Parts: sequence; C-alpha cells; structure tokens
Amino acid sequence: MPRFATVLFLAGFAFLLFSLTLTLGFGEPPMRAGQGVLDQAVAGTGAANAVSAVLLGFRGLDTLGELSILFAAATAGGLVLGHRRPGGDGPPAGAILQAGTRLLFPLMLVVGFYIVLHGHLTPGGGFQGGVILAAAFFLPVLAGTGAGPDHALLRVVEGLAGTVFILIGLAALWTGGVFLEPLLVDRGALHELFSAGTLPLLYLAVGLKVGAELAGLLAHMARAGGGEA
Amino acid sequence: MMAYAVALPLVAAFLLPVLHNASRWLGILVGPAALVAVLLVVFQSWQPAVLPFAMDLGGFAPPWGITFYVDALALLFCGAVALMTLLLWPRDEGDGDADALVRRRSLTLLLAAAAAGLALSGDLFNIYVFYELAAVASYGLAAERGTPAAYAAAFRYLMLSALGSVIALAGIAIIYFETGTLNLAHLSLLAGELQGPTGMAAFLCLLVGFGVKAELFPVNAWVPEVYGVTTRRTAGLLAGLVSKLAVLVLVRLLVLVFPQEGLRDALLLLGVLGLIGGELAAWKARDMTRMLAFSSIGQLGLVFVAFSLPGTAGLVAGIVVAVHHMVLKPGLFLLAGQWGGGLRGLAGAARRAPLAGLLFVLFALSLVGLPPLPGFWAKFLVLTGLAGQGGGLGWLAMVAILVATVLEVSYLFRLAGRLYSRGDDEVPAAATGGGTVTAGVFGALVVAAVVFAPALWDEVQDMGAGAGDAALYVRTVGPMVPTMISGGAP
Amino acid sequence: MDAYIGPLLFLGAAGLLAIGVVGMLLSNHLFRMVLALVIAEAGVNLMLVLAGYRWDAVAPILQPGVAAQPMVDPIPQALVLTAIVIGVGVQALALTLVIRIREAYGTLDMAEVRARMEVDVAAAGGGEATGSRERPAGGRPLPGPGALPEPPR
Amino acid sequence: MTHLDLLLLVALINLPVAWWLAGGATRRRLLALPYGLMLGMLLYMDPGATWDSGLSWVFLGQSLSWRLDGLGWFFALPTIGAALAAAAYSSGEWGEDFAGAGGSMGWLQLALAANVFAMLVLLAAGDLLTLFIGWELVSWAGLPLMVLAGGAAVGAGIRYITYAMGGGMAVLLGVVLVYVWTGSLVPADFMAVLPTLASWQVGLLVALFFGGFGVKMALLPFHLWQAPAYGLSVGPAAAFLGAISSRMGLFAMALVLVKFITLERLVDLTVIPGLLDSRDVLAWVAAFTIILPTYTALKQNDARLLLAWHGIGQGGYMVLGLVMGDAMGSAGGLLHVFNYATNQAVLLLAVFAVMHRTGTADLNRMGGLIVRMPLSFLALLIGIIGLAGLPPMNGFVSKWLVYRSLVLEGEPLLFLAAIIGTLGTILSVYKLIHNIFLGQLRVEHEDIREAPWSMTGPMLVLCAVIVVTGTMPGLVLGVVADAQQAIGLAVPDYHLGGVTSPAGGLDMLWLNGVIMAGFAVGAVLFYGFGGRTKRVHQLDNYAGGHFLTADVRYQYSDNFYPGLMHHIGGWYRGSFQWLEGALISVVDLLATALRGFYHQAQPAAWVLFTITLGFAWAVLP
Amino acid sequence: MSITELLLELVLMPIVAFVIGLFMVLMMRRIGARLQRRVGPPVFQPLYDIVKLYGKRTQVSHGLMHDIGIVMAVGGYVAAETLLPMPGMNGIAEKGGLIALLYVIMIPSLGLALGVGQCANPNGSIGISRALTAMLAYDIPFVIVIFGVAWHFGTTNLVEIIALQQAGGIATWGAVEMPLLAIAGLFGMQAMLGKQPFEIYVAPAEIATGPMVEMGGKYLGGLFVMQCFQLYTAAVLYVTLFLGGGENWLFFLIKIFAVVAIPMSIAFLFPRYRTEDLVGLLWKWPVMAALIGVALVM
Repeated sequence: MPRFATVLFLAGFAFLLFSLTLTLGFGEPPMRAGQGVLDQAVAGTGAANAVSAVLLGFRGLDTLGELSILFAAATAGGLVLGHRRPGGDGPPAGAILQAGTRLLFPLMLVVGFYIVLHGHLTPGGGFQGGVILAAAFFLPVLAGTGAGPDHALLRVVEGLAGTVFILIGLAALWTGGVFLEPLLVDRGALHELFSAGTLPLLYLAVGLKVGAELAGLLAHMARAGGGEA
Repeated sequence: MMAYAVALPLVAAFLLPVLHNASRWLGILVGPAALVAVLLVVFQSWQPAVLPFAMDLGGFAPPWGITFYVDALALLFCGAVALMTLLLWPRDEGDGDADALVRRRSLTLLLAAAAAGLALSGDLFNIYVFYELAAVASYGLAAERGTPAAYAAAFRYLMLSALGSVIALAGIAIIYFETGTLNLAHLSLLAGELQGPTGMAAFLCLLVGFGVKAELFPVNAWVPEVYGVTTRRTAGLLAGLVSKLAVLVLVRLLVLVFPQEGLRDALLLLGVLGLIGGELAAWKARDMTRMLAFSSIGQLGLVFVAFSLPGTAGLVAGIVVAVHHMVLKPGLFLLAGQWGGGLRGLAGAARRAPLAGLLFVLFALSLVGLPPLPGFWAKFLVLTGLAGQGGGLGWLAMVAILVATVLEVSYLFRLAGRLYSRGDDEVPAAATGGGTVTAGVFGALVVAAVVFAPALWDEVQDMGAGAGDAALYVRTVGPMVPTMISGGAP
Repeated sequence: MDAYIGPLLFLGAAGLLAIGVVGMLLSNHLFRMVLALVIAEAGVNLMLVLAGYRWDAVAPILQPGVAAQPMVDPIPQALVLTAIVIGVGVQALALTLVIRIREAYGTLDMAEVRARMEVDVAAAGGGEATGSRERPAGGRPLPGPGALPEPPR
Repeated sequence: MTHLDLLLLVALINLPVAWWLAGGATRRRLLALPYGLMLGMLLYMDPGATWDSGLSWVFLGQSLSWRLDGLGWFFALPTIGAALAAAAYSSGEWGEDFAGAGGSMGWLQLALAANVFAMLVLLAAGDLLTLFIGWELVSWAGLPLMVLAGGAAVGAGIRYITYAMGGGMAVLLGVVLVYVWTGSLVPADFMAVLPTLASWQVGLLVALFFGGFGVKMALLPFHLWQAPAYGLSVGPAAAFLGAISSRMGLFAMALVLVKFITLERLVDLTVIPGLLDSRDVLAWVAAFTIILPTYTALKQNDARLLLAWHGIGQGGYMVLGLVMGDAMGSAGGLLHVFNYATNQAVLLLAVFAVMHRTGTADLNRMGGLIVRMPLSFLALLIGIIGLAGLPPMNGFVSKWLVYRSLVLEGEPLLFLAAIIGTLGTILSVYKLIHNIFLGQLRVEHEDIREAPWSMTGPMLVLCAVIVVTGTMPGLVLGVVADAQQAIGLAVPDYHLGGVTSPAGGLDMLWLNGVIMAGFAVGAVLFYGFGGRTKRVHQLDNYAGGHFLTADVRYQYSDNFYPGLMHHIGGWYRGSFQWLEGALISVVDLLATALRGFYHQAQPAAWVLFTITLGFAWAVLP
Repeated sequence: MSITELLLELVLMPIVAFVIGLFMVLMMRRIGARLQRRVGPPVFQPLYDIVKLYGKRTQVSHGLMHDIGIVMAVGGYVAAETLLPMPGMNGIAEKGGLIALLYVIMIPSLGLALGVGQCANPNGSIGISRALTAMLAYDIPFVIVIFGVAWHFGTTNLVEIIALQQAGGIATWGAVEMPLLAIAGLFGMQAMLGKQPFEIYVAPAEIATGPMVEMGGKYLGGLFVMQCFQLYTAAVLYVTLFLGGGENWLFFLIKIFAVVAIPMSIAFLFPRYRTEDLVGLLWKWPVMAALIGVALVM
C-alpha cells in the first residue's frame, strides 16, 4: 500500500512538475543577471571564460562554500571510516598494470594541472582538473601498486589550499577592498595564462583542494573496502 | 567585516587538522578563538546607526555578485551561532580518539560558518550552498558516535535531506527560469512575476527542501532518530541552532519574495500540524532524548506558526519564539546528556544533581510559558497575533497552541516528578561537570532575559520591523540596474 | 522541431528526477538508493542548466579573435558546476556510511537496517523497545541504564 | 515605595527568609513571624481604599501595573492568615518530625512563602496581563506544596498542574481575545469597549474565563484533581492549600466576570431563549459543584480526602452566591471564602494533628480519640459545625446569606441544591468526627497524647476566629462590603450581628445569644438536677444484649449510611473519571499514531507527498 | 419593645413551650391508648416520667460528649423556641427567620448524634446513621416547602408571614393558598417527629438497637424534654406557615394541638418503613407535591 501511494504520488509529482516547466520560457532566458555578468566578466575579473569568472569572481563565495562542502564530506568520511586500521592489500598487480600506472601518473598530473591553470581561459578549471589530479594519485591504489597518497600530506594540502583561497579573499579585504574581490585584475592581457589577476591562483587552490579531498575520500573508502574483503 | 563571520570559522576548520598535528594546544585553541573573534566582530558591527547595510562580496554590485545583507536580525543570528557553537563545543568523549575529536571540531566549525552564511547571505543559490554545507557537516556530526545505529540514522537523514535539497534546487531552477536572477533584493523587486502557480510551486519546493532541516512537518521524521544517536551537544546544536537558520531563510524568502497570503496559510497549517504532532509524540516518548526531540519538532511548529503571521508582529513573535527555543533546547539536551537513558531510570536523578534538576525545572517552566519567563512572552505574542488575524486556521492554531502547552506541561512535569521522586538509588550518579555548567549558562541567559526584558523587547521590535521591511532591504542592497561595475573599491 | 525540444528536455529533467526519487523511495537497497540520488540530482542539474539556454547563443567563453556574439547565460552553468561538486561530496559521504552500515549490520537491506537501528536507538535511550505491543502490562522492574551493555563504539 | 510595594517586598524577602528559618530547630520557632508582619501590614492598610503600587512598567506594548483594592484585600486576609496558621503549626514538633522523617522543611517553607507571594501578586493585579501573570504564578506555586509529600502526591500534583495549565491556557486565550478585540488590557480602557462586543464574543470570553478560573476552583467538570492534590499533601501545606489556594479562582472570577464583564451582561447572554441565560448556566455549574463533590466526600474513607472533597463542594456556594449578584448573595459568596478558609484550616490542621499522633488518616482505623486528644476534638467539632453551616459558627452566616439570596431571587431548584449539599455535608462530617473521635478507642491508640501546643495553638486561635466571626459577622461583612464595592456590586445593609432586610434579616448576636443561653439552660438542667453521673469503661455498655470486646471491629467507614446508599449508591458511576480516562485514551491513541508517523520505513516519502500536494495546491486554482 | 420585655419573653417562651409540649406528649399517648382501647396515662404522667428519670441512682456516663450531647439537644430547642412567635410574644423571631430556625433545630439532632457516638455502642451509631439518613430524606421536601412559603410571602420573617396570613382571614392562610405545599409539609413533619411510619430511626420499640441504647437516667430524661419541645416546635412551625399562626391563645392552642393530633392519629395505623424505603417514599411523593406546589406558587 505505501508503495502504491508512493508510485501514485510520484506520477502526480512528475506530471505536475512537467506541466509547470512547460509554462517556463525555454530558450529565452530573462538573463537579468546573466547579461550583466557577460558584459562585465572581462573588466571585472580578466577571465575569458565567463563561467570561471562567475565561479571565482562573481560567485566566489559559492565556490568557497563548495570547497568547504567537499572538506566537510571528507572530514565526515574520515570521521565515519577513520576508526578502523588499514586492512590488508589486495593481490599484487601485474606488470602491465604497474607499468601503465607509472606511465599514466605523470601524464594525468600534467593534464590535471593544465586544466586547473587554464580554467580562466578555456573550459575547465579547478574542479575538473582537481578530479583528474585526484585520479592520478588514486591510480596506484586502484592498480594495487601502492598505498595511495599519504594522509598527513593530504590533510596539509587540503587545509592549506582552503586557507589560501580564503586568505586571497581576505587579502582584498586588507587592501581596502571587500572579501573575495579579484585582485590585480589589470595585470596581464586577456587570453594569456598570467592574466585575470589572482584568479589562476584561486583555481590552483581549488584544484589542489578538490584533488586532495577526493583523493582522501577515495583512499578512505578503498581502505575500508580492503578491510572488508 | 562581517565576512569574517563566515571566513574565520572556515579557516579554522581547514587549519584545525594541520595545526593539531603541529601543536596540541594550537589545535585546541584555534576553534574557540575563531568563534570568539566572530563574536567580537558581531559586537563591533552592532551599531544601530549603520544597520542595516549590505556587502557586495567580490566587489560586484548586485544582482551580479553575491550580497551579504547585514541587519540586526542577521547579526543576532550570527552572534548566536558563534555563542552556541562555543557553548556546545565538542568535548573529548574520553574514548582517546584524538583524530575523531579533531574531525568533529572541524565539522562543528564548518557548521558554524554555514550557519553564519545562512544568516547573512542575500543570494538564493548561495543560501543553498551554505545550506548544503550545514547539511553535510550535520551528517557527519550525526554519525559522530560511531555506533551502527548512528551510521544508519545518519544515512537515513542524509537520504531524506538530500531529497529535500534536490527539490529545493529544482525550486531555485524554476525561480531562475522565471526571473533570471538569484539576488533576494532583485527577486523582491520582481516578486510580481512569481505570483503565479509557478512561483508558488517554487516556494513550496524551497519550503520542503529547507524545511527538512527546519524540522518542518511532515519532513522531519529524521529528528528523533538522529537526536537519539548523536551526542546531546550535537543534538542541541541541530535543534537549537541549525533549525532556526533554516527557518530564517524561509522567513526571508516569505517576506521578500513571496508575500502571498496562501503561502502563509500553508506555513501556518504545517506549523500547527508539527506543533500538535510533535507534542503528542513527545507525550508518549519513553526516553528523555527523544522526548526532547519530539518537543523540538513541536516548538519548531510554533516557530512556523509565529512566522506565518503577517507583518512586523509576526516577525517579532517568530524571533522571540525562535530565540527562546534556541536557548532552551540545547540546555535541555545537555541535561539529557548528563542523565541519559529512559524515563524510568531517571527516578531521583535531580536529588543527586540538584543544580541540574533546578535547571530542568527552569527550562521546563519557560518552555510551557510561566510568566515572567521569556516563554510566556513568546506564546503571548503568537496568540495575540493569531487572534488579531482571526480566520478558521487562526483559531485552530490558537487552540492547538493551548492544547500543546497542556500536553507539554503533562510530559515535562511527569518527568520532573520522576526526577525528584525518591527513587531507589540503583541508578549511578550521573557524571557532573561540563554539561551542567553549560546548561547553567543557558539558564543564566533565560534569567537574564527576564531581567532585561524591556530593553530586549525594544531591540526585538526594531529587529522585527527592520526584517519585515522588504523595501528597506531592496533600498539597502542597492539599485538593481548598476551602470558600471564597481571593480575596485566599493 | 524546435517547439518540441524544450518540452522534451524538460521531460528528460522531470523524468530523471522522478526516476531518481522513485529509486530512493522504493528501493530497499542502500547502495541503489545512493545511485538513485545521483540520478535525481542529474535531473535537477539538467533543469538548472536549461535555465540559461538561448537559442541563438554560444558558450560563454571569449575566444581570441572571434567577434562578440550572443552567449548563453553563464550563471546556471556555474551553478550546475557547484551543484555537481556538492552532489559528489554528499554521495561520497553517503557511500562511506553505506560501507559502515554494511560492516556493522552485515546487510544493505533498508528494512533490516532500520529494524536493527530502532532496537539500538531504543537501547541507547533506556532499553525500552518502542511501540512493542508484546510487552506485558504492569511494572516489572527494569534494569537501570548502568545494567545495560554499552552501545558499541 | 508605596504600602503595597512594601507588602509585596516583604512577601518576596520572606522567600529566602523562610528557607533560612526552616533550616534550624530553634530558628523554626520564628517561622510565623514574617506572616505576622504581613498580616499587620495588611491590617494597617484600609480595605476601603485602593493601594497603588509604585511598580509599573511597559513591556510588549502593555503597561503592567499592580494595585490592591477592597476585593484583593479581602482575599489577602485569609491568604496571609492561613499561611500564618500553617507556619505556626509547622514551627514546632510537627516540623521536627517532618524533617526527621526525611522531609525538607526548607522546601516546604519556601513553597509556602512562594505561594503567599504569588497570591499577593495575583490579588494586587491591576490589569488583565498582571492578572494572568499572577494567575500562572499561583498555579505553579501550588505544585511544590502538593508534591512535597512524595509518593501518590506527586501523581496528584502532576494531574493538578495539567488541569491548571488547561485552565491557564483558557484564561490566556481570554486575555488575548480581550486584547485583540478591545485593544487594551487596562480595565478602564477595555471596559469601555466591552459593551460594544457581539454576544458570541462576550459568550466566548465568559466561557473561557469561567472555565479557566473554574479549574482552579475545581468546578465541575474540572474537579477531579483537587481532592488528591490537596488532601495527600503534608499537613500545613494541605491546610493552606485547602483553606485558600483554590479561592484565587473566585477572586479572578469576581474581578473578570462580575467587575469587567458585569453580571448584567451575563444575564443578557441567552443560552436557551426564554429559559436559560449564561448566568443561570454558571449558577447551575456551581450547584452541581456543591452536590456531586459533597456526596463524593461522603464516600471517602480517608479523612484528608473527605475534607478536600468538601473543599470543592464549598467552592460551589461561593460561586453560586457570587453569580446571584445581589447584595446578599454576593456578600454570602464572598463571606464564605473567609469563613470556609477558617473552617477548612481548622479541620485539616486537626486531622493532620491526629495523623501526626496516630500515623493514619484512614477512617476505618481510628476511633475514640476524644479521650486522648480533647483539644483536637474541640477544634474539629467547631470546624465541622462551621463547615456544615450550622449556627452558631460563621459558616452558617455565609450560607444563610446565599440561601436568602436564592429565596429572594426565586431559584427553588438552586436553593434545593444548596440545601442538599448542606445536608450531605452534615452526614459526612458526622462520619468524620465519629470515626476519628467517637466510638471505641483502639488498643494501639491507648497511649496517644494530645498534639503539642504548636499544633493545637493555631487550631484554637482559628476556632476562636470561627466563633467570633460567627457571632459578629459584621466584622468581616465590613470588609466584604468593601470588596463588593470594588467590583461594583450592591452592599447589604449590615451591622455587627448580621444583616437587616425588609424581607427578613439575621442577627447572630441574638441568635448565638439564645443558643448559648439555651445550652446554658440545658447544662443547668442536666448538671444541676438528678443523680450524679458515673463514668464507665468504653466497653461497658449494653451493646444489644452482649458484651463487646476490644477485638470486635467497631469503627467502620465503608457504607456508613447504608439506607442512603441503597438509593444513591448506584449514582456513583465515576462518569467524570471515565471522561478523564477517555480523554487520556484519545490523546494516547493520537500520540501512538503520531509515533507511528515518526517510525516509518521511508520518511523521505513524505518529502514527495508534501511537494506533490503542494504542487497540486499551487497549480489547481 | 424594651430590652427587659424582650428578655422576659425569651425566658417565658421556652417555659410555655415546654408546658405545651408536655401536654402534647400526654395527648399523643392518650390518642395512642384510645386507638389501642386503653385508658391512657394521667395528666401529669409525662412530667412524672421526666422527674423519675432525673432522679434515678444509676446515671451511666460514657464521657463528656455524652453529657454535652444531651445539653445540646435540650439547649438547641430552648433556643429554637425563642425564634417561633407565639401569640403576643415574638421573641427574637425577627432576628432569625425561617431559614435560621430550620438550621437551629438541626443543632439538637447533631448534639444527639455526637452524644450517641461517644457511647461506643455499635447499635447507637447505626441508629444515628439511620437518623441522619432520615433527616436527609425528610428535609428535602421540607426545604422545598419552606422555599415555597418564603417565596409566596416574599419574606423569611415569621412575624410577617403570620401577619400576612392573618390579614385576610382563612382565605389567605398558607394551607388554602398552597394546599400542595401544606400536604407535603405534613409529610415532612411526620417524619421529622419520628412518628410512625417513619419511626425506624428512633426505634422506640426496641430501644436496645436504636440511638437511645446507651441513654438511661437523666440522659433519657433530657431526651424526654427534647421530645416535648420537638412536638411543640413542629406544630407551631406548621401552624405559622400554613394555618395563619395564633390570632390569640385559644386559636393558637387549638391549631397546634390539632396539628399534632392529626398525624398522631394516623401514625398508629401504619406499619414501619425500612430506612431505604423511608428515603424512597419521602423523595418521591412529598417532593413531587412540593415541587408542583412551588411551581403553582411562582
């Protein structure tokens, strides 16, 4: 009976939501805030990628919040899983896997940092790159060739990266601006790597933090999973 | 300056694990130091002459950037966040797990930062982000005890809350579709476009989504489970603090963007149901923690009823009810933490811990509204507002409040009677110390509220008037058609 | 064709959301519930990103040497990015919890987990099973909290 | 610092002082002193004047003010008096024994002081908000006094506070409605607007206030809590509670219903056209409150409960007299507060004195104590004559005024109800005195001594008050007149001995004179003539032809009036108990259902349900 | 009226009442004897009985309350007589009135009950229990009657009630204007006097099992005196309420003796009711009659 009710309500919900969305004007957004953002993105942040401008400039606080959420998730994950000792490793990896891992690791590192650092110019940025970085460090665990990233190091990285993000924001405050205001925007030309002021720095912090958080989470889970096996 | 309210706890949270490894004392001190600093910032900002003011974060004028709106109400909640977190700072549970303690403290700081963000933020999506931050931190804290039941409860809480968040995000999407902006002040100007069913549906999405943490009926079934498995400090934090900030967000939305009469009625109805449902369930509860959990649901119902009242009167009533509950419930949870266990096992507990017993009676009396304790003023304001409003729903709410009070008296004082009964002394004397002392601080706050009642009343009235003034909000945030980007200095 | 694209996309969004919700509510398997949550979030994210779409516009990135032309609203894109990362964090946390629950209770069945949780919660709260109609009436003396085994940490 | 402030201040300071005094055996002897001081201060204040308090502040947009007028003064007198008696009673041997048995004298005295303070705050209420504040304080202050005894008393106390809060909430709603409908809580302001309110509004207010205050008065159907709550308490507390505590309800009723809403307005409110107006309803509630609890008292086997049940019944007379509203009726109702307070205090103090010595209040386990505790017997005798409302005690005067009013107003059935109550009282107080003091002395009570002077002293002083005010009711009627004037009622034409009226007055000076003279004649006839009497052993009697021995169970309380119970025994159905039980069952059922809601398998489903319903509500017009 | 005259009246009224009461007792006994075809006692027999009882050697006291009970029983009636107007003497009737009188005549019952209780005899207590039950039974119709009368005449002042009745001759007598109330009152009086068929609580025939069980010597003598007063009081009260009071001594005596004689004659014709039947009977017919009577009056 509850299942029936659930299905019934769900059908109603989907139908109503769908009919509501039909009244929304698709394809003709009002762009009340969006147009302004597009117009001011370059002048305000120096970033060619408007999405990055929004993420780190206009809505930098969201990004900070998002980083904090990741940090919270990692901390909570650590709290949940941290009580147990690392379990035994799986069977040792074969030669091909080991070689592939070693080969891939620097590649992924490079790709990751590239994506992170070019986030203000091209599609991509700290999140995307950070995930790749995490994957790079997690690779040995997956392949069974190593213990994964060092926990203490990860904690330092994630802590400092987050702090740096905030400190850059506060630096604006201390230099007479407001919190999270992009600094040094005028330096450097559009479309160059060293442009958009502190934006790349922020992205670097984001990338490192995302990478560290995800790597930490995955490592935690891997260890837990290994223990159970 | 107010950015520190968010930034400092975040920095402290990020650095806590690092500093803890570096120096034990630094690790212990950094969290409280950050919270004390936040308190100082709040005190410094509390200047009626400059309130309210808005901050454009990142220097981008609204509606492009994110705005912090600082009025007396936001400051009050910011201060309350810092103070409550400080008072309910996670203690060493004595299990020797330093790592877990650091993580719990980190999460608590994140929770504080998120709560401050919720109080200040004037941007819908930013509110969502902070809400999620608070949610994730509270999932972690819900599981902090490390018992199987805690994991299960935390998971169930997570699923419920995540579904709520999904719905809320859908609501935000709808609003963005309709208006193309996320700034509350801007939305307030565009409120006319959200009058239709789409707007109503969007608000309901947000109501259900944020209502999860606000313990709104009927999406609050996590409450008894989670409070039953966490430490009482966390329960106090969630019930006392986090729920109020979710309510605050809904109130801001209601005041600024959704002034529809029907939505207030919906809120009123849900509040009444929550009130009666919570109190009834509490009446039947067999252990103190869950009794308090259900009672918290009931009180939050009362908060919703209060905030559903139109105009300044409703805001004033709501603020008083909310703050009152914010002070009481953690105190009660702390006492429950001292005693713990089922109601039957509590026979004679107050005889062995007289101070705790007195505090319990004080809290209970204020909760049921014995004048001149603040609970009475809260109830009086709500009832006056409801009676002034009239209407079938208003009368229903009035009767519900009165009946709920009687139920409250019945179960709270049944417990008080048991606490003071001459029980057999089999029950070991509860560990005294921190919990009772902290609860004593809450008790002192209650008493102080009585002593300084008239001054507080003036303050609250100004606060309510300010918070209820949508035009003031819009004026303070600024014109929504900026010609030039502010770029550098504001 | 254009007239149908909007509703179709909306149908997709609502459908994903509905599928996710039904999975969350009707599945009894913890891991599947997490997966369903992922789907539901995908649905909402789709909806969010639709909010910024313009028929006549390009991605909001200035290309060197390309003349300015209409761009889609960048804000929803940024929001979706944020939302996705938030979702990832939540899902990861959910998975850690699932792992722990599996370890503690040896099952991933929601009904069983819930039943055992209720017992545990009740035990932590004084040892009285909630809502049991089997419990005999009358006052049999119950052991105090001290007499009960400590809940495992 | 006005006089009233000073009085309130002394009452407040008395809280710690009482706590401190209760701490030591020698200090305890001074416990009554603060109340004596308060009584002196009260007597110094003229009841005919209005005494303002210097305290007043504005809060929540309401101005809070306190003032003591004739009505408050009149109620303050028995309040402080009862506290004085209770404190004196507990200051000696009783207190030592109580403390020795593990009781907390400090809490007892603190609670007593808190009660007096709370009551004075209530009695000095200057507007509806302060009235409610005082009301709640009084309600809550009573609780510690009740639960001090522990055991069953705790349950009774919690039942009390649940009822009391129910009443308090009704009052609160009434206060709020007055505020919303009239825009003010200051009497002068809202009384100007009240006449313009619609009938349903006034009717609702009347129902709320009468119901709310009625809970404290234990009017039907809210009477179940009172007897156990008062009776099972410890001695002095029970006496204080029984004497005056629930009369605060009458004070509030007099103030709100009679002064603010006015009886004329009550008469205008028709319940059944042509047959019943709201004043009649109140009067009938009072009448049933007289009858049912009185006859419940008749069935009690515990002396304390028996008296406590009578307390409920006597409250009915007060309300009945008050709502009659004419000069005599209201004077009788108010006078009965004072008279009843003296009677009940004496009775409970005497019963607890007996209990102090024998360790029991069970009417089946006592008897013949008159030879061991003659002073207590005398006190109880005077008390029951007063309670039953027979001349020459003061209880007769107040009841006479009520009867007189009912006759003049032409209320035969109410009059009959009042008389039936009195007759029932006589029956049950006879059972009380008979089973405690008359009949055979039990073996285990052979060595009982009279209660100490610290206990008999207050009783005898109160007895003197009963007799003096019974003979010279004018002493109290003067104050009653001030109280009546304060709430805008007509004042009877009173003099020292009673009242004069063209339709038949009363002069207790003469009446008591002839009664005393009659007794003197009887005494002369009895003692002056005939042979000398010879005292015999209690078992040396005819006993229907065979000799009694000590093991024959003689004293009994169950079915003491078999002939009567043959008729009315079947009417004791416990309907109200059933009603209360049913109410609790309903709450329990709902609570169980709600708990089911919070114990469901998939709570997240409610997110879906709610949002779907919400969407439907938003989309559908 | 000067205070000395009043005091004189107060002294005279009980004495006159006692004397009349003695004769009533005599009449009662004579009626009983006639109905049983006996001669009956001599004129002064009631007085002799009292003297004899007072003079007995064995005066067993069961305690102070035993004595005081008798004092209250007699004293109460002595006081009551001063509240009942007789021709030419009003005593303090105007200072008390009907309701006060009703309650004053409860004092003797209470005294008796207390006295018997002290005797520690189970049968005595049972007798008192019955007596009090009977009081509850007969007082209910009786107070309705009293209410009706008070309402009808608009006063509780007995002097005025008499004056109002005498003003219009027989036509304004209470019995004429309120026949139902008069009948109900007669019922009540019968029970109040404890005469057949309502004499179970006095139990004169089986003294060992009634309230009188421990009453000997001057205790019984006191009760004898009380009975005289009781008869007188009941008769005068009835006459005052329904038969216009005493215009002069002749009519007064005729009326009160007639009032006593009628029920006395009926009394011996009936068997005795059990207590519960007595209650049932008195709560049924007299109450009904009285209520209808009041309804007619109002």
